[in-house]
Amino acid sequence: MSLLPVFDLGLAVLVLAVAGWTIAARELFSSVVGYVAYGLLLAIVWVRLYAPDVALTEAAIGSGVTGVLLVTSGARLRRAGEGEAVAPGLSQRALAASLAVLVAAALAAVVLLLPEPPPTLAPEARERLAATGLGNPVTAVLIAYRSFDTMLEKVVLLLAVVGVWSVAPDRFWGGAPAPLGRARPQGALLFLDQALVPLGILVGIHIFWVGADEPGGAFQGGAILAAMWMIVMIARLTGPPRIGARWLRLALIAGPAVFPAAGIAGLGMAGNFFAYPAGFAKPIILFIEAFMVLTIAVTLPMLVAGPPRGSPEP
Amino acid sequence: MSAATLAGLVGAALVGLGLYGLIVNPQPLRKILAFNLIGSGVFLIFGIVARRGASAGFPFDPVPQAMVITGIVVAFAASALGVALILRLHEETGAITLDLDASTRPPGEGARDT
Amino acid sequence: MSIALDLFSLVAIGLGAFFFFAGTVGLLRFPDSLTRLHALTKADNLGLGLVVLGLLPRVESLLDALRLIAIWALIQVSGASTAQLIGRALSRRGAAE
Amino acid sequence: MNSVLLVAAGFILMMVAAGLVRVLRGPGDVDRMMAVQLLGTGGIASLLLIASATTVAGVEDVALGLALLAAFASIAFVNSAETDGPESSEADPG
Repeated sequence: MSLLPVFDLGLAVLVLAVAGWTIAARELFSSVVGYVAYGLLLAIVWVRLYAPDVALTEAAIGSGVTGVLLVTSGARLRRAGEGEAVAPGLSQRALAASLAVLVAAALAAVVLLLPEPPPTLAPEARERLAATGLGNPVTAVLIAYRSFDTMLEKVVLLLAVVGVWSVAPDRFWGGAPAPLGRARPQGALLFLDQALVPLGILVGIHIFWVGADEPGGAFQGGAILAAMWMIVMIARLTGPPRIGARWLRLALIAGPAVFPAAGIAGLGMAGNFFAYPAGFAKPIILFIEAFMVLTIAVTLPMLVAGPPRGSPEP
Repeated sequence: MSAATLAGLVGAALVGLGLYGLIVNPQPLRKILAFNLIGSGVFLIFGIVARRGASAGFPFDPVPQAMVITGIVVAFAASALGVALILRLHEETGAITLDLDASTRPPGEGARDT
Repeated sequence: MSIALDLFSLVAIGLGAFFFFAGTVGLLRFPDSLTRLHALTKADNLGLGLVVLGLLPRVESLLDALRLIAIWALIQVSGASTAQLIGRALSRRGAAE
Repeated sequence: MNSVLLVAAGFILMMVAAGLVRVLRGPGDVDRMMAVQLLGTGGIASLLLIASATTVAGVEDVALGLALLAAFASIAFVNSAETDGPESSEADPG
């Protein structure tokens, strides 16, 4: 196994080189291309850190959906006309570089001086894992041990959607965001949609479902479903929905609403907010997660689609 | 040097690179991209804390890993909000930079919504 | 038996790696975008296909084998379609010039 | 056998990463995109090899997700690289 360090070193150099490209590239587009490559490499790094759950999230959200967000908005900006932005002068660059080096060096020192033996919560997580009925400790942390964090994170997503919508001019309120794709999609794109999307939906649900016991879970499954919906929108098989649509509003609040409801139910049934009654933990967790999947699958594409651009009349 | 330490150093370097890009790149979308680089560097450092915390039969400490997953989603939400604000700013003023003194192109068709 | 299977794996994975090599060389050395696209699709389909083939004898369950094949099939479908899309984009750009 | 798999994984990854030189050289956005697509496929191949050589559970699912999303990024790129074509459209506001 002495080959692994060589592999790791090569990977590290690659990640840094590609990250440098995304900063140094002249145009937004080639920079974003670099960022997508960077996300792919980072997913491999996460696998090397024994974090397949994070690798999946990074691949789906960090690289995939963020890349699409930037490239779509970059195209919208470009369509509206180029303008010149003035780059800072040499002295400012030097100052920024020295600040960056300082921060990086401080962080590197922290990394090298991390306490030994390392503090860990893994034994605690292991101890109570049986009570949750789950096999994947990361899912257990997300939905059971630190469920409050995850609930508030769903609220953050909701707030972000409200924030994105609220920058629209008043007269568009309730209308639909601009379509993501071109007016007449090519045949190959339609074929790809028909072949890929059904399979993608299956894979998304599969990753959500196995997330209870193996790497995967609501975030990753939801992000894959979100990507599938975005592919459908890019092929213009369907447009972004009107933001006033009732089903959309319900889907957006499903996750953040079911979560505290389960918490309060725990108060009644097990005597504590977010306590899950013994023996029923796993079904309740999967129930909450199912709504989380729905909310993530709907929220991410709406965030990419942006504020409403059409008239509110259906 | 272990794989975890190496990844941590990469994370530190990524934060530095991202910080430089955030300050130096004049285009706001590039700033958002640089901000995401900083984020992923911080996540990597979380990741090595998780990897070092391997015990009790797990090859990692699940708590920092779960935080990273939450963090990636929140970082995306923040990016999306930032992008929406930039596009709106461009529509309103025709500017593609946040620098008010910088010479910008006169408002074009993007200003039609005002 | 296991030696034969290992040998099979080795040969298939080695061939797959060779096609990735060929794809990269093509991407770097070929003179224009359409020929580079040609090199790329070979790496996509044959390279990954052979690696998957080489890994098949090593899987532990039928489900894992199916998952490997599904990965390859996905790349086949998406590789072929995006090659078509890229080719169209290139020819339209060529026509515009 | 495992070390052979690792060598193969490293070789493939380094190969497709060398292809990233195309990202530097361009000349067109489409060429850059192709390099990233090659990286995606090569990354999946080397992930599968690493998964087989080391014991990290669930890496196959990561590869499966990457395989789905490989097309996703390319589609978005072609879509937006092409928007200035004759068929470019925008929902007409108002």
